[in-house]
Amino acid sequence: MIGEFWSINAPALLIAIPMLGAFATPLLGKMGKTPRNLWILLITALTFATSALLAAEVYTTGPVIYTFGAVDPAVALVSDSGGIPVRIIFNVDAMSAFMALMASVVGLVAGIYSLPSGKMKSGRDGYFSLLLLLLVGILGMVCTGDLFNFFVFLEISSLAGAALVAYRIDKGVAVEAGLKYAFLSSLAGLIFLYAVALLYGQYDSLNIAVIAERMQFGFLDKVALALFLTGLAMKAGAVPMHFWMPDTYSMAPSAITAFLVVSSQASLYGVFRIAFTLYGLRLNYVTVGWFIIILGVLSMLVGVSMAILQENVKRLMAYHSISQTGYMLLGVGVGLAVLGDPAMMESFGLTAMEGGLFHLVNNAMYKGLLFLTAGAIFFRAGTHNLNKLGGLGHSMKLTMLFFIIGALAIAGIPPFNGFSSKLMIYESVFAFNPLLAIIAMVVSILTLASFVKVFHAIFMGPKRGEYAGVNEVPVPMLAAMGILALLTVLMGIFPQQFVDLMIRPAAGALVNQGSYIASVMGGL
Amino acid sequence: MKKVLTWIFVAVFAASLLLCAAGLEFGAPAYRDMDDYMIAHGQEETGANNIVTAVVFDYRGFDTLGEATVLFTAVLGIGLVLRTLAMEDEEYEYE
Amino acid sequence: MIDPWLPALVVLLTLILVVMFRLLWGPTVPDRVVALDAINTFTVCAILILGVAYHETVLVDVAIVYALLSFVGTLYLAKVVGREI
Amino acid sequence: MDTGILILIFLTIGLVACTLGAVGILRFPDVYTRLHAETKLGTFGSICICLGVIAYVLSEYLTDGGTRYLVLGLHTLMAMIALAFTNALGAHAISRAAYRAGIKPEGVVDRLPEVEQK
Amino acid sequence: MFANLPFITAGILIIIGIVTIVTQHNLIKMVMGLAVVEAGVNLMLVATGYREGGAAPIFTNAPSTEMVMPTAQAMALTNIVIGIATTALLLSFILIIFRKYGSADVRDMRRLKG
Amino acid sequence: MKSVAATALLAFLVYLLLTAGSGHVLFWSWAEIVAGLVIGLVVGGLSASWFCSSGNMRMAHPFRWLLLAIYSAGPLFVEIIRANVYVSISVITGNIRPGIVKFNPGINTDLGKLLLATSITLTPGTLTVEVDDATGVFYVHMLNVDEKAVSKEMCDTSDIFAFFNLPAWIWRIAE
Amino acid sequence: MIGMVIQVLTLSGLILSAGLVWYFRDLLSAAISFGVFSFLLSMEVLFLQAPDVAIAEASIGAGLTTAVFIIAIRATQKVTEADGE
Amino acid sequence: MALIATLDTGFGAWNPVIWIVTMMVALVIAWLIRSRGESVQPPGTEAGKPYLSGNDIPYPEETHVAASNLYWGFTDAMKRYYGRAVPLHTGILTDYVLWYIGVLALAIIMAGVL
Amino acid sequence: MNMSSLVRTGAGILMPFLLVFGFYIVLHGHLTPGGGFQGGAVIATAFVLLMVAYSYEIIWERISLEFLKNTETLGLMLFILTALIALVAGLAFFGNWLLGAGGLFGTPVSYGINPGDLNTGGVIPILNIAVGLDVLGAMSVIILTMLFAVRRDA
Repeated sequence: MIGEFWSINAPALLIAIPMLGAFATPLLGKMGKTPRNLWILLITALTFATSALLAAEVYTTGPVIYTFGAVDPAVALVSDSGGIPVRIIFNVDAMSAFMALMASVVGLVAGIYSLPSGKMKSGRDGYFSLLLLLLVGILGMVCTGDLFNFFVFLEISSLAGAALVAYRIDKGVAVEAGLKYAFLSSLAGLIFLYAVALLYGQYDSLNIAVIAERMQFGFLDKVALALFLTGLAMKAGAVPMHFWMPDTYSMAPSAITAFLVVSSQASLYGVFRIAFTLYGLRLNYVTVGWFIIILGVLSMLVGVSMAILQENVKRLMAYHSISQTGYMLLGVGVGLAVLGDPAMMESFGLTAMEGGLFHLVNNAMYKGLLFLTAGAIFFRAGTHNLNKLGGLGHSMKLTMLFFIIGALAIAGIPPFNGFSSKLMIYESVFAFNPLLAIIAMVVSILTLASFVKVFHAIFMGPKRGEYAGVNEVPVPMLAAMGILALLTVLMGIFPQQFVDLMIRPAAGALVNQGSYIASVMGGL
Repeated sequence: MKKVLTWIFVAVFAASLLLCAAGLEFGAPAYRDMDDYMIAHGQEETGANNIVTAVVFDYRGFDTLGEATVLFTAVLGIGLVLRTLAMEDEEYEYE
Repeated sequence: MIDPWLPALVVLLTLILVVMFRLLWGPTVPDRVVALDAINTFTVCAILILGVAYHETVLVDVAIVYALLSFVGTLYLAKVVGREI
Repeated sequence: MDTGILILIFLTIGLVACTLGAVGILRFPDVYTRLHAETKLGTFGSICICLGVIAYVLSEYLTDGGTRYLVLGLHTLMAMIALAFTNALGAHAISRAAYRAGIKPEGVVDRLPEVEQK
Repeated sequence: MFANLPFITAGILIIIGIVTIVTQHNLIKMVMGLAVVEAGVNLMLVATGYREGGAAPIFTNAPSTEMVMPTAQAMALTNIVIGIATTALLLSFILIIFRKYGSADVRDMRRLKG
Repeated sequence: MKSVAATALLAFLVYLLLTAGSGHVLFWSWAEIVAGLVIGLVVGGLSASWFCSSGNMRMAHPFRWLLLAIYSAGPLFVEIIRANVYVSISVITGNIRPGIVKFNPGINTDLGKLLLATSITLTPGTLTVEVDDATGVFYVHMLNVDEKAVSKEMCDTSDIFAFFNLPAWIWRIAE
Repeated sequence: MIGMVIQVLTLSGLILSAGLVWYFRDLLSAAISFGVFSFLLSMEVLFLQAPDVAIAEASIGAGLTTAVFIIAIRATQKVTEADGE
Repeated sequence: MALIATLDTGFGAWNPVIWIVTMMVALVIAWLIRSRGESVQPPGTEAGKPYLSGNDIPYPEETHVAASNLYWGFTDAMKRYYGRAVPLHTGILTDYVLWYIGVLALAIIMAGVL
Repeated sequence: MNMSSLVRTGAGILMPFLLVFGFYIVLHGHLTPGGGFQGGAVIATAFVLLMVAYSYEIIWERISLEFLKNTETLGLMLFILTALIALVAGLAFFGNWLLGAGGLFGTPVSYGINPGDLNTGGVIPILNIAVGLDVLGAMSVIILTMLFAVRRDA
């Protein structure tokens, strides 16, 4: 009974549970530390369970429709409405479920990691509440099938993210980063909303499926496409608009940075959703595909080359984050560029997309792991500066192990997960355009180089006097890192199972615009 | 150089926005089925005379929940940013 | 007899534009606050007239909200101008 | 008397007062005198316009009898009272703030500095 | 063309807001620019829902004509509240930045670079 | 407690005024009356301490309200019209001799001061700039100060109001 | 026709006040212009038959946004500068 | 065995489990070779001491190469690129917005013209 | 700092009117323009009016920040729980489970132009009240927090 109730209402509960948790966290924070921590664990675990349930349902039976406020949530169309949905619809297809699962895993990890707060940290209730709200924002963004609802959740995630970035207010630098993030996100959100208004004014609907069906691709639609894509690409950190990203990532608390990676990838999901599902084959896909590819290549090159110079370890990782975003854009952009050609799509396009999407989830795992290790180092050593760090390998052995796993994964060394997705991207992109694949490989080598530097600077060398009292971080932080490391290794050792289970349906859901429309409109 | 580029970018953006504005039909939208459905059935389905309220709280009530959450987020963020400082023992190195 | 409401509306809107010059020229901040107050008054009148002209009685609520709430903005401006904040 | 004429008279008086108020705001030399124009003429103009609306409501209510006009009239009355009250109080707040900000009034006599010095 | 005035005004407002953002150096001024952009988007949203000769979509004591579209107004309503939340958050950030940096100029706000 | 009741009653009356015409119990429906009672209590609880800040119940007497209504419809309105004519002439001709004068009306309560200040602001060529809380002296900005007011240290009522003795009315209402 | 005149007047006022927000160096003046802008936007929204949005814009734009801006402006004034001006 | 599936990219394939087994075998061989050698240096000789062309041995702290010096050659070779790329990251919010608007304009031109 | 006594008295007199009007807008959200946000903003403006008229010390003593925060949380909880009860009632999230149910909130409404009645709309008045409480608390907390930050600065 309760299981059935849970599975029918899973999309709503996926949002409602963390939201309720966030609202109640300040009240529980008054009771003390332990109830609040237990509450956070409970809520994140429940969210994870719900998203796993939802994903299982989606992967077995196909897209799940949830209509808010209707009598029967599974029915999108009211009988006398003339074949259009009037209410907000959550349209959870394989891609959405995959993103939601990833987000809730990282949310769980970030929650666990944040539990051992320092001795005198203030404002932890607000911190946890905002963490849950950020989770809400990401989950809503990836699940919704409604453009305005997407905007609302985008704003939730932006504001919660900005407030969390500004958490360390004592020197003002973190607030500067938060201000930059909030300002740019708000601007991008408003321009996104303008594009929504353009589409609404023409087609009188906000549902993605309905607009996709009615799309005529006139001038207004083209402008709206440009507004959508640039705003979301900016939020994802594609290169000419990536400047906020190192600032923000280097200043946020580490668990938040690991989570902001997922937030950026939710924006990336928005890019893919807009390009593939909203516009789809009506798009001038070669041009848009090359636009995305160029953004991706620029991201890879500039990100990795700027990373080599950095001395702040989190800033360095943030630049790598940009560079990894480039891989995803490259993979999916290749898939978009050959969207209209079934033969090329069959031979390498789909593989490229799968590689991009697989890289997305891999990136969330190993990048989150790396940021968490950086946070652990900061937790004990109190600095991010590579020139001051050194010799920590003697006292923080487990952290060092996790760091090695993450670094090897991001550099694409087998058998970790980064290698498998990069392999897919290299080979398929080589068939599309050899130059791009060569660039991708060079970037991978540079990534390895810069992580060798980080490893050398932090862990190698003799033990230093100022870090004599440093010991291993508390158990919850180790557990959080351990979960991500385990996932990294597992996904590296069994890549094909993972691709078959989750990535291929997701890529198929993106490519197949007709099935998305049909899931709402009930057949074409 | 930078100023010129600024104004060029803004001009392109302005031109596109104005062209968009000229391209839309004011006062006579082409498709109107969703809103017509709401106006025709809103009173019976939601019991509200004010259709905007019906939309805000019933048809698109989920957006309203999100929007209330945005407000809650802003309040939490302001409380977090303007909180009294008690972090003397944490030394940060930003450079 | 012609309907007097819409021409009255036009006059009020023109007055708002005229008062806006004081907003532009006003040498000091209090001058501009005066212009703000005047524009607020004219706007309330315009909304009242609009409600009558469109035969929509529900628009009057907007006017009351305006008349009551613009006071708060004025008071805040006065407070910061008078260095009392 | 035809209520149409009454409405027209009220509206005309109100609009003339408002126009004079706007002219006064543009013409007078300093903040305090401009406030005179804004407060008195603006408020009087808006009161007259409100009275015009009330006259219209009365005529419609007597011929039609729908409660919607009752609502309109009462709410207009409330708007009028609120407008007069807040305008007067706001003018006081602005003039006081302007004086505290150090804007000296032009004119023949200024008794206020005596209290400031103590 | 001439009948599209609200749309054109919305575009102009957005442009004015963006010009304010990119040419002014005071942070509060930039936030004001953002608020102007937001207002322009609101106007755009409301204007897309307008129908010629329509009445407000409220059945209480309404004149019996066609009604304008309610969804656009609901969106604008939501956006207004989101706008004030964003504005307040940004301004409180600016407050802290001023206290720590001693300046509210955007050109002084560059401790994070490179 | 008394102040809460008074505020609640006032709030209830205002709510009834706002929702007149909703039903057939006189002008109201039952739901509105119930909602009005609840709202009245809530508003009374929230705002009584601010609304009745002086603590005395002098204004609860209905006679004073009647007097206030007569005052605002009669003397005040006449003075407002006179003020407008006066200021209109000043606007058109541009002849002004502004100045700030002192004026002691002899009113002590906060409400009385408020009413008087509002009246002064709305009436001929005057504008309250500052009120001295301790002595109750008003500093009034006048659009046209005549010669004898310039020389006098403290102005009289007749210098400021032409027809009616408004401070006396207000004294009767508020004290 | 007269509706068009009303639209033109309101919209030009709107653009003018937005331009003033951009033009003023003084932050308080810009805040006042923003208040005027908010009034006129509410007016225009009312012309477009959206009283709900008009009330929201009025209540938030007239009272709260102005208050928030003014508090922030006051907080970012240097104390010495404020006294010397 | 289903678990040991290969990652099939359409062009090539990679089997992580086989790869791991190979690596393990290689490690075992390396370990075997290593274990053939002497376990400790003969005591009392100078063979255990480091020799640095006759100079004094520096302290361990000074032998640790600082992170910013690690890729000195690379950055020096790419000096022209970095001389352009690093100043672009000004840290000023206005520039960030400007880049965004610039890409937006570019995208609009691409979308509108093509 | 306190503003002049006239402004303080005026603010005190205006406050109940603002509150009543705000509650009117909240409760009549489904009949007249307005609703939770607008009414909540009006009520918050009443508190903001007090904050402008009185000095920080008095405000800090007489308006409790905790009370306002609790109001906000209460509103949000009411909102989301009302939406969740629809799940128990067998509808989807945000279903209007009170519509036409009879009793206090359940009178059905007919199509067409009518003066409206307060007790229609099913769950909508509850949601209006919830959003009103939320907005009122949130806005007041924002302004109060920022005012307090300014004072600490000076």
